[in-house]
Order: sequence, then C-alpha cells, then structure tokens
Amino acid sequence: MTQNAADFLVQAPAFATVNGAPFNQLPDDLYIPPDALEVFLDLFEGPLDLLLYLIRRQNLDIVNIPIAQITHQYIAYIQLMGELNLELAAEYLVMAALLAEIKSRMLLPRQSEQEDDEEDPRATLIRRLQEYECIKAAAEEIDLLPRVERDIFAVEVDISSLHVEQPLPDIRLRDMLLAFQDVVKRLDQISHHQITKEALSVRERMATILANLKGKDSLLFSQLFIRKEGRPGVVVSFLAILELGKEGLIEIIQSAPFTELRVRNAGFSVAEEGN
Amino acid sequence: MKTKRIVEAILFVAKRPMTARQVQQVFPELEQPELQEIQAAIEAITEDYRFRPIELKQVASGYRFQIKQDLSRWVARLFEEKPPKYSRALLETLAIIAYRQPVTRGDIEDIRGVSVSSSIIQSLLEREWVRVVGHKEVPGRPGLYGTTKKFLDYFNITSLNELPALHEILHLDGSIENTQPHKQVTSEKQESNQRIIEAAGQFAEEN
Amino acid sequence: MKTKRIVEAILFVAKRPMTARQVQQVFPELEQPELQEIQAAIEAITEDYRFRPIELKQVASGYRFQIKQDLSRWVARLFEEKPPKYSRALLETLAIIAYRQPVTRGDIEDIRGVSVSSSIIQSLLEREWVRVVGHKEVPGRPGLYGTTKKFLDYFNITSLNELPALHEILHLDGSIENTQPHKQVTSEKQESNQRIIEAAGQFAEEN
Repeated sequence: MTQNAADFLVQAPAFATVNGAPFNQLPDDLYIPPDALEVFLDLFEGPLDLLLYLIRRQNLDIVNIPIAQITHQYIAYIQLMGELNLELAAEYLVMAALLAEIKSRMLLPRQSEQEDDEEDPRATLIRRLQEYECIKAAAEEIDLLPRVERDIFAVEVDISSLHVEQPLPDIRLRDMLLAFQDVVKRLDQISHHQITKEALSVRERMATILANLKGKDSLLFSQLFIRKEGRPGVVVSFLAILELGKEGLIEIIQSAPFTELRVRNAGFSVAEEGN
Repeated sequence: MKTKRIVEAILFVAKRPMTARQVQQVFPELEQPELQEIQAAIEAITEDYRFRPIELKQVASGYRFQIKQDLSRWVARLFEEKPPKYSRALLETLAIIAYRQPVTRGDIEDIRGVSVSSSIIQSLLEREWVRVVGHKEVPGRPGLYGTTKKFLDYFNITSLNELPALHEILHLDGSIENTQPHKQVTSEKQESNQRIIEAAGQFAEEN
Repeated sequence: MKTKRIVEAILFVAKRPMTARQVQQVFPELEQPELQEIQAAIEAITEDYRFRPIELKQVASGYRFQIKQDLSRWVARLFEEKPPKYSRALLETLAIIAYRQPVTRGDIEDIRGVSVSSSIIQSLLEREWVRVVGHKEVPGRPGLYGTTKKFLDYFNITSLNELPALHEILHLDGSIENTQPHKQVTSEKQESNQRIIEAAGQFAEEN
C-alpha cells in the first residue's frame, strides 16, 4: 500500500512540498490539505503500516532502521493527527512509545552482558514489520486472485421442469403414543376433563357413522348396523349411536309411531355444504 | 466466431430466458453484433448441444439452457431434502383425533390446553391421516375430525382397537424401545375387527 | 455411455461444486456406478468442453461448470450490481487466517498491530470462508480460526497450496542476530495446514 500512498501524493502535487517544511509543522515528505488527511489515514491499517510507509518512503534498509529519524517522523505524524483532532487509535501511541524507548536505549552505552537474555527490541520490531509486510502483500495478492462474483461465473441451467418429490416425515406409533401420554398426564393434573375409557372401536364407529351421514338427509337406523359383523359389531354401532346422540352430533327421529327410526345429522335443516 | 462464444457464455450465466435482443444489449455499445448474427449464433449453439444432456430451448420469454426431459428423473434426486420431523404438537393432535374422534379443533384445543395451528390440521389432512367426517351443530359449524383407513395402514393396524387403551398408555415407558404396542390382540377379536373394516369399506364404496 | 450423460446433467444442475462421490450418491442406490467410472466420465466431460466457452473446473469442494475466464468481462455486464470489494482490513485478516491458521483473534491483532473489529470476523464467518476449528487452551479459551473449502472455492482453487506463496519481502543481513523470524512459511507448513483443514472438513461433513 505504500504505492497507494505514493499515488495519492502524486495525484496531489500542488499540495506536496517534498523536503520542504520542518518537522514541527508538517512531516517533510507530506503535505496534505486537512480534509484529505483523513482519507490519507484511511490508507493506513495501523501503526505498523504507517511505520512501513515511512521506511519505504525513505528507501531505508529495514534492518538498519535509523531509529532516531523514524521516531521523529512517526511522532510528527502523531502530532499532526492530534492537531487535526483526528481520533487517534491507542495503537499509534503505543508504537510511538516503543520507538522512543528504542531510541533512548540506543543512546545509552551498551552493556552487553546484561542484555544477553533480553532480545534486542529492534529485532522484535523488525520481525513484526516483516511479518506484517508479508501478510500485507499476501492480502494484495489474494485480492488479485480470480474470484466468484467478479471473475468467475458459475453456469446456470434451468431446472424448473424437474419434478422433485419431497419425502414426508415419518412417525413411529410409539412417538405418537408417548405424545398422547403427555397430554393425558397434563390433563390429570388440571383436570375436570375426563378422558373416558371408551373402547376405541366405539370412537372409530362414531366417526364412520358421521362420515356416512354426510351429504344425506338421513339414514334408516337399521342401515347403521352391519349384519356381517354379528353381535359385537351391533353393540359397537349401538354404543356409537348413543354417544353421538349424547354429544348432540346426530338426531334420532321417528316420523310417526311404529315407523322405522331414522338418524340424521343434528341440525340438518341447516344447509349442508358439500364437503 | 467470437460472437457465438460470447452469446453462449451469456446464455449460460443469465438466470432467466434471454431474447436475441437482450443478448445483444449485453455487449458493449460499440461492439454489438447485428441481431441476425446473434440469431445465427443461437441456432448454431442449439445445434451444438443436440446430443448433450442439456439443451438451448426457446420458451415464451426467450432462450435458456435447460436440462433435457429424459434426464430429469436422474437429477431430481439432487434436490430432494431429508424429510423434516413432525412437531410434538402435531403428534399430540393426531393422537387426540385418533382417541377422541369425532372431535372439533376446539375440542383438541381444550384437551391440549393450547391452540392448534391450522398448518398442523392441514398437514394431517394432506397426509390423508384424518378427514372431516361431519360438522358439529354449534355456531360456526366446526368440522369434526376422524382418522382414516390410511392412518391405520400407515401404522400397520387394522382397527383403532389395536391401539393401546388409555390406562396402558399411562404406563408406557418412554425409555424402552418397543415400537409395536400390543399387537397380540386375540385372533378372534382381530377377525371381528377385520370384518368391521371390510364392512365399512364396502359400505363406503357403495356410497 | 449413459453414466457420462447423467454425470454431466448432474454437474450442470447442481448449484454447488460436486465431488465424484457426491455425484455417485445422486444415482439411485441400486444403480450407482463405480467411483472410477464417475471419475472417468468427469475427465471425458472436461475434455469435451475444452473448446467451448465453459469449462468443468475442479475447486476445493468438487467440480463445477463455469464460464472460461477470458469471457468473464463479457458476462459480468449481465449483472447490474458491482461485485463486492473487500477492505484491506478484511483481506489482511483473511490472509492471516489463511496463511497462519489456526490462529486466534489475538494472534491476528498481534500481526496487524491493531484491533480486529468483530464485524470483520463476523462477515468472514457469515460468508463461510472461515470457521472456528478449535479453542486455544489459554485463559478464555479463544476460538482458533481456519479457512474453509468455500473460501478456496470462492477463489477458484483446490487447496491452500495454490495460494500465492508468501514472499520474503525484507531481507535480513547478519547485523542483528536471532531475528530469523518465522518467515519460512514453507510449502511444508502450508501442506500440513491443508491436511488439518481437510480433516476438519471431513469431520464436519460426516456430522
């Protein structure tokens, strides 16, 4: 990105005075109108990036960074940012402190024995700069890789003619029964509901009789019994009819004495929708 | 034959059918081929794919690449999803209909203590496990639901009688894997159930 | 050569890259060709399209048909929306995860020298370019990030090895000792990373 920064400078030659103004006013290689500075700062991804820029800008050998010079420049930038009331990330200040520390150390006479254990802070800084520059370059290269949405387009073939059958969920009988167990237990706790112990065949027959009555005026009482079923069947049907009557779902009528009983839907007079 | 190459690429990337005119518009203004040239390219491409599993087909709104009919059964499987699972609410609703039929939606809600969503009833109806067997003569004439033969078939039973009785359900142990509840209905009873079903079936057919 | 036809159809309609194994699974169970046969079909199809404007390309998660790159600029005009641009912060974060994986957010911040905004990590996770591959056993158990196959697919490559090599940008002379940093992201490291990623990917798919 030093390139970007450089490009930016090239694009604004009128404002740049290279090797001009002293440090306490503006950095020597950079004069940018204040409202552009923010844009310029956006070009930096952090203190390492700014440092790299300064080093690159001066064509300095990173291994022999003249720490004093770099520190000056760096701090000048920071001051400038401060003057312009730009929000200054703490990371920049930390870096300034680090540079100042390195500079001060280098001014002190070297006491080699003591420093053996401790790593040269310049070495640490250089390693970080190298690692960062390496990643920065990699990021630029990744950006250049052909990529979907920009350079790579997948082929689209219409499939609206496909008939896709979605399989339906399965149920295990046991799961349904366990669910029902919960319902019943819940009811027991609150309940004025009584889930009676009617034989299920009666319930089933109730539904069947209702279904048979659907869409008809009425059926003869005798039609509700199926001779083939024998006695148990008759009993089931009879209980079902009584239960339906009790629940008000059917009416049992006799038009005249001694005529045959008929059964019809309750309130059949209401128009029946063909359902 | 550069035009043809580009036309083919455009038709492959467009997510909708394209007319020759629309294809032409995709070219930069100064490089747009004549409509005839595009039309010719389309024809040539159609020919190129004659023996491939996809075809360039003209539909109402233009040309599009689509899968050939004879391959649809092979590729349809790609889009099948794993079946979802039914919710607890659905299982409860189904059980209530089975055990308490004929019941209205209101009855089910009374028993469950919470409202029953229409979509649950809808899925059960679509699955043809339940049906409306009648209407209750109260305001609104709500439908009365009952189970179907399909429901019995699905669980491989011949009659609701084969479902465990209430007191047995209360003693069901959720931890034991035993999916087949008391199938050992006496053969006699099964026979009579069988007859009932047959009779009901006959009856249903006659009507 | 029925298999080839069906394989071609499947690859054309699948909306994601497909491995030979996945293609095989689309066939009905009893009609599945051998994997070798599918692989042979894929090679034959690749050959068939050598001179067409589209190609069957292998990326990390399988094969996909795509427009040949020399035609990209023509078809890009079909889309009104400009392709997304990624910020330097995002690209650098992505590069660190790609080249140094598995890394924690703290590692990323150390390398970049600035804090990493959550929204960057979030968007990388949402795009499914990176994922948490584990946790570092230090206080707080921070997540370790790694790249996914989708990341490789997006950049049109099959493995991390195909990423541009990291350059030794700044040369060290001997003046400072012990500065030999971890610059040697040799292919060895990248390969082992690749293996880790693949293993994790497999694991994820199996579950």
